[in-house]
Amino acid sequence: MLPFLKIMLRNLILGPSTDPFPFAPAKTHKNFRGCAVFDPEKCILCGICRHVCAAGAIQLRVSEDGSGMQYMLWHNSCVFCGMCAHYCPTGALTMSDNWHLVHTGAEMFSNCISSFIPFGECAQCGAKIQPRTQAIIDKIGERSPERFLLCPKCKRESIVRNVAKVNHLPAEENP
Amino acid sequence: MTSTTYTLPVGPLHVALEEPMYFDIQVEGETVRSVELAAGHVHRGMEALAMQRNYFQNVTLTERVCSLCSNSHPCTYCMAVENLSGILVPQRAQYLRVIADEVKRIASHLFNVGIMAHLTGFDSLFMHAMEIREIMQDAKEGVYGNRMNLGQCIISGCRRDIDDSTGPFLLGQLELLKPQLDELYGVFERDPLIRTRTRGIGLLSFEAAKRHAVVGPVARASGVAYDVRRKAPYAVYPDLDFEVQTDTKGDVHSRALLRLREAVESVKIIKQCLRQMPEGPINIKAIPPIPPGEAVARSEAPRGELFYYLRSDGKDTPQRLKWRVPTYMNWEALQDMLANCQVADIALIVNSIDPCISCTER
Amino acid sequence: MNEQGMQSAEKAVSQVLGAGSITWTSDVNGNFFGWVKLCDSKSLLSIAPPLAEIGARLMTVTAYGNDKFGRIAGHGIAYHFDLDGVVVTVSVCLPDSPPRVPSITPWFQNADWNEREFAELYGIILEDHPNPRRLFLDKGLDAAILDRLVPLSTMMNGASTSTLWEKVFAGKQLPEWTKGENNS
Amino acid sequence: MTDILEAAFAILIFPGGLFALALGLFLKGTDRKVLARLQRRVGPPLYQPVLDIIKLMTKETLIPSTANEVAFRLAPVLGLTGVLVTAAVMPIGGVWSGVNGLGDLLILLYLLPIPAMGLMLAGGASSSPYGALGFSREMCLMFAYEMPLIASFLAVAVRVGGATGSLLSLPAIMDYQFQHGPLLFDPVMLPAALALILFIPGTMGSGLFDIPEAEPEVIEGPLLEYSGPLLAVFHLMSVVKLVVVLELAVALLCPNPLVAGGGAGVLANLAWHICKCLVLLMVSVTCFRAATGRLRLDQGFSFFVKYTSPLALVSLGLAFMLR
Amino acid sequence: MLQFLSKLAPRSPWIYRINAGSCNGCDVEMATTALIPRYDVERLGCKYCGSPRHADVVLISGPLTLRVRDKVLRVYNEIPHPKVTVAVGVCPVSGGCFRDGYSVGADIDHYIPLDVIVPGCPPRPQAIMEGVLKAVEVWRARLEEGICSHS
Repeated sequence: MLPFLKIMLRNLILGPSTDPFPFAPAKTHKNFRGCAVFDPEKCILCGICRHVCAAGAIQLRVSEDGSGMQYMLWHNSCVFCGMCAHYCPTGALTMSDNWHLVHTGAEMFSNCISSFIPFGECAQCGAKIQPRTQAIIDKIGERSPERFLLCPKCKRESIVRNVAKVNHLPAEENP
Repeated sequence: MTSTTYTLPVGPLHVALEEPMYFDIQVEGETVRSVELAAGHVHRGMEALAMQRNYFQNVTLTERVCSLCSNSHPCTYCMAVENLSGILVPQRAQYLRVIADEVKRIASHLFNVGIMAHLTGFDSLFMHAMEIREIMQDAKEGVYGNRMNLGQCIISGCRRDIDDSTGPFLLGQLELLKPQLDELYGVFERDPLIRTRTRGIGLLSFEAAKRHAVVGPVARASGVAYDVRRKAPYAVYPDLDFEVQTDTKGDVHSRALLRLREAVESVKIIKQCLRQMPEGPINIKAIPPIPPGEAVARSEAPRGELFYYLRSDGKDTPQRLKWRVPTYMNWEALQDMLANCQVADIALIVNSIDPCISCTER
Repeated sequence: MNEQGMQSAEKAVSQVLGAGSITWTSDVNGNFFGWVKLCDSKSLLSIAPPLAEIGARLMTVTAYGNDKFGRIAGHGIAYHFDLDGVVVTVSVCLPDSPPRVPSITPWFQNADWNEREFAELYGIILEDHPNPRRLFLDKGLDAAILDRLVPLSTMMNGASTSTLWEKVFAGKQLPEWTKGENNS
Repeated sequence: MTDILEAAFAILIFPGGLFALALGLFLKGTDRKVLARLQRRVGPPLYQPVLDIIKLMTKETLIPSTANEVAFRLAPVLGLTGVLVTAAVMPIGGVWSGVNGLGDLLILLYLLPIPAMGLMLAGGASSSPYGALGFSREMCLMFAYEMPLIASFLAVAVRVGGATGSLLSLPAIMDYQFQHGPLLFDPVMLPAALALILFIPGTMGSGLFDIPEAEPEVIEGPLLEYSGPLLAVFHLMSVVKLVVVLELAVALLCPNPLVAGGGAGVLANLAWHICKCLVLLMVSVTCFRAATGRLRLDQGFSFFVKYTSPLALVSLGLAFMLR
Repeated sequence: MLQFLSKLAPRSPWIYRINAGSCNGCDVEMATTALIPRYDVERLGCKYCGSPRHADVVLISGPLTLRVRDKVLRVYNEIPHPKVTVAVGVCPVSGGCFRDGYSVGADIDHYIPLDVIVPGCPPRPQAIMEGVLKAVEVWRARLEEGICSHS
């Protein structure tokens, strides 16, 4: 008649199912989407993270002297969707499993990732290009590492030179 | 109005209501004479926001329309974008989307029936139902990384694959869930208190259901066998075997039981998906630009039919993105259901349409 | 699978507007979508009754500006109907200003909310609506908010975003240049 | 003079006053703990009700601007005083035989509704529609649960009085049971005992009968507008009321002491008495609450009219026939 | 004595939820945290209360929409002192996804001082519990300060 009585009795026998947290650490699955983690070594300042961020949690500002960019991710605006990490081409942004983000109201605005990313320099002419740290070269520049370190202009010139060389060789051999 | 009639304001911040909504109820003794619904407390202007955000950002934005059906929204939005631009979603991604949808459906339905128990004051049963829901919450956290907003859908596919570690984990959670779900159904079906409190109240006849064009479990409990998954199939639903649940009583009790039966069907669907899922990519890397034009997409969210209309002018933000959520249709039918009920039943009846105000008001 | 819905829609629409006035598209799962264009809002009154008669269910109504930045005048309203699994969208253009549209609540009771919503969001005038009050918008907000607001917010950053970000940058003791407007 | 001192002692220290408060808080703590166990929870520490009271004492008292301030402040005080007086006349088998001349069932009939009246006054004074709704619900339910109470009182009185007529004095009822065994085991009185056990959740507003203070419906009804120390007084009132109704049921059904005589026996008897209260609490409040939800007002009302009252009347009729 | 009381009082934090236009996510998680056996906040002395006048710790979620603002402020003022505010989710702090919507106020801090912030979208129940524990710390500190200033 009372189907719930059975469950109640079972509850009494089985004992509490309460997690020990907060007296013991809580179980966190490795897939958990916690706060974003930023590796400045891998960032190429492409801005795709900012482009896909619906919450406007990411800002990039060029420094006055043009030597780099200030990268900011404000955790109190981030909605933990992980789109930035999904679209980041170099894996500079990842979602950690850290959810211990509780803080007091006084720290409201300081709860952020702040990092200065210097621009890279063209190996030939020294013009400012996207950052070229070793981590980035290893990740996306391995096809032609030398050319990867050039600015678009020098890169173009180098390609043209190569093409010219290729075209030129047979011409010299057949006078 | 007689002198015994007085106005009882319910809400907007009322404990029985999960969300801010407002009724002015004319009460005579304990009987409701008329109900005036006032809406707009959760209106965040999301359609205007959607017109300012680009197509990528809108995936996340639509997910935040409502966290109880937070997979249906981005999924239907992506379907609209894909319909417009002709992107073909890989087969595996279609399966993954269905799995995410059904996982959310189970959790959402369990939450609703749990709240129903809570509203009858049966807190032990509420806790029991919510404990069962925790199995699904754990599954969501383990597979997708968040307990509410899965972040699974993107334009052209899905983000997280179900691999050798998460697949068996999900299956294990389902095995854990199934017997408990069946037992819970028995409790809700037979418990005398639940029956006394919920049978015969909040009645919606077949005709009234047609007239108000209600959707989802509310419609199905009144005998309108409309399920988008069958009527206008999307993703891989045509390849899946499941039954559309219907009932004819159209009261609060039958709606709750119908939701539990649907949850059981969902378990079945997920298991089939895990079995049948083909290998392959889960999304397409290169997305073509979205052409100008218009497209619609529909899906069956936990609360009923969800509809998206997208209009593009070829820029990277939509010209117009409009969505119609199930509660939007069911809400007006409350006028019929609440007529002449008791004050004690208001919350129960409102809860029986599984209202999602944040969906409705956007 | 939804042949019947298609046929009855085709019949009802061509009865009023003549043959060929409905165009069809379909998705990968073979679901069909019908599209009807009306150039006069009055013809809505002639197409609503036959649709109601064949048991169409009004799903929702979408109003939109012909251009979201308001560079081109005029509005459109799309009425989305469901016929046993087939979606038929009837679009109406409203070129005149102020835009006016007749209410279809006599045939579709659930049009009530939809119509009130577009009336408040776009300032479209409703004719013969039984209950033309505001639906969602707070009294403090102007009517036709979507018409006015979108052009304003074409600047990517709204007011509250910049204030909040200034506070975030201020808290970090960064060099002076970071505190300017977003300049990347 | 000694009479007055004795009465003062009874009201302020034992068995009313401090003792009742302490026992009530202990019972409340146990109730919450056991309820938690039935719901697979750990539950709060046993002394949590004490902490709650201390916390409420440190809080601000807000008085709604529309409320009648005098009545608003008076209501909890009235309720607590009334219930403490009631607790003072409760006899404890083998420990305390009650204040002379006060332990009468008729007087109890007047004293028992005082806490409910306090709540009603509170609901009326706070001038909120929910308070008013709670007020009317409390009143309606009170009529319903007082009926079986009166009927079972009469049944007990007739049974105890036997051929000599009816006896309404609590000490006399206890004496009868000391000689003839507890009424709980008297087959004639079994229906009335059941009615009395069902009366407890009714008057305490728990389980099926959590109607006047139903949280999702009327947001704790009369208590909605109370905060701080005044709310604490209401909480104290409700724990003492719990003690009173449990002790009353124990006195009517099974007051027999564990051991006879004084000295250390008194302490043993006191412990025995507390055990009986606990068992009754578990049955009629805790488990009842864990296994059920709340009825609608009309359903709650008809529950008492249809089931509880007839039970008590059956006993009354049987007692009449058998005397 | 007062010192002693201020140690004991925060061991009974009663919780009240305010939904200031949230998307349900945080709200559902708050209900889950507050009411179900797995997290059982009652063992920490918490009780979930229906009336703001009984509350000590207020959990706020949502970006504070225009329509709900006055009502939220009214309810907030009905909570007796000392009270501690916890923002659950990022919406009350920054508006999250909804920032810059025409009917969203975003900076709740402007109207209601936020004492503790629990970032997340929505935060998991354990994080909400951490937030409540942090709020209890804030409350205790406040009680001790208040008592010091009285004497």
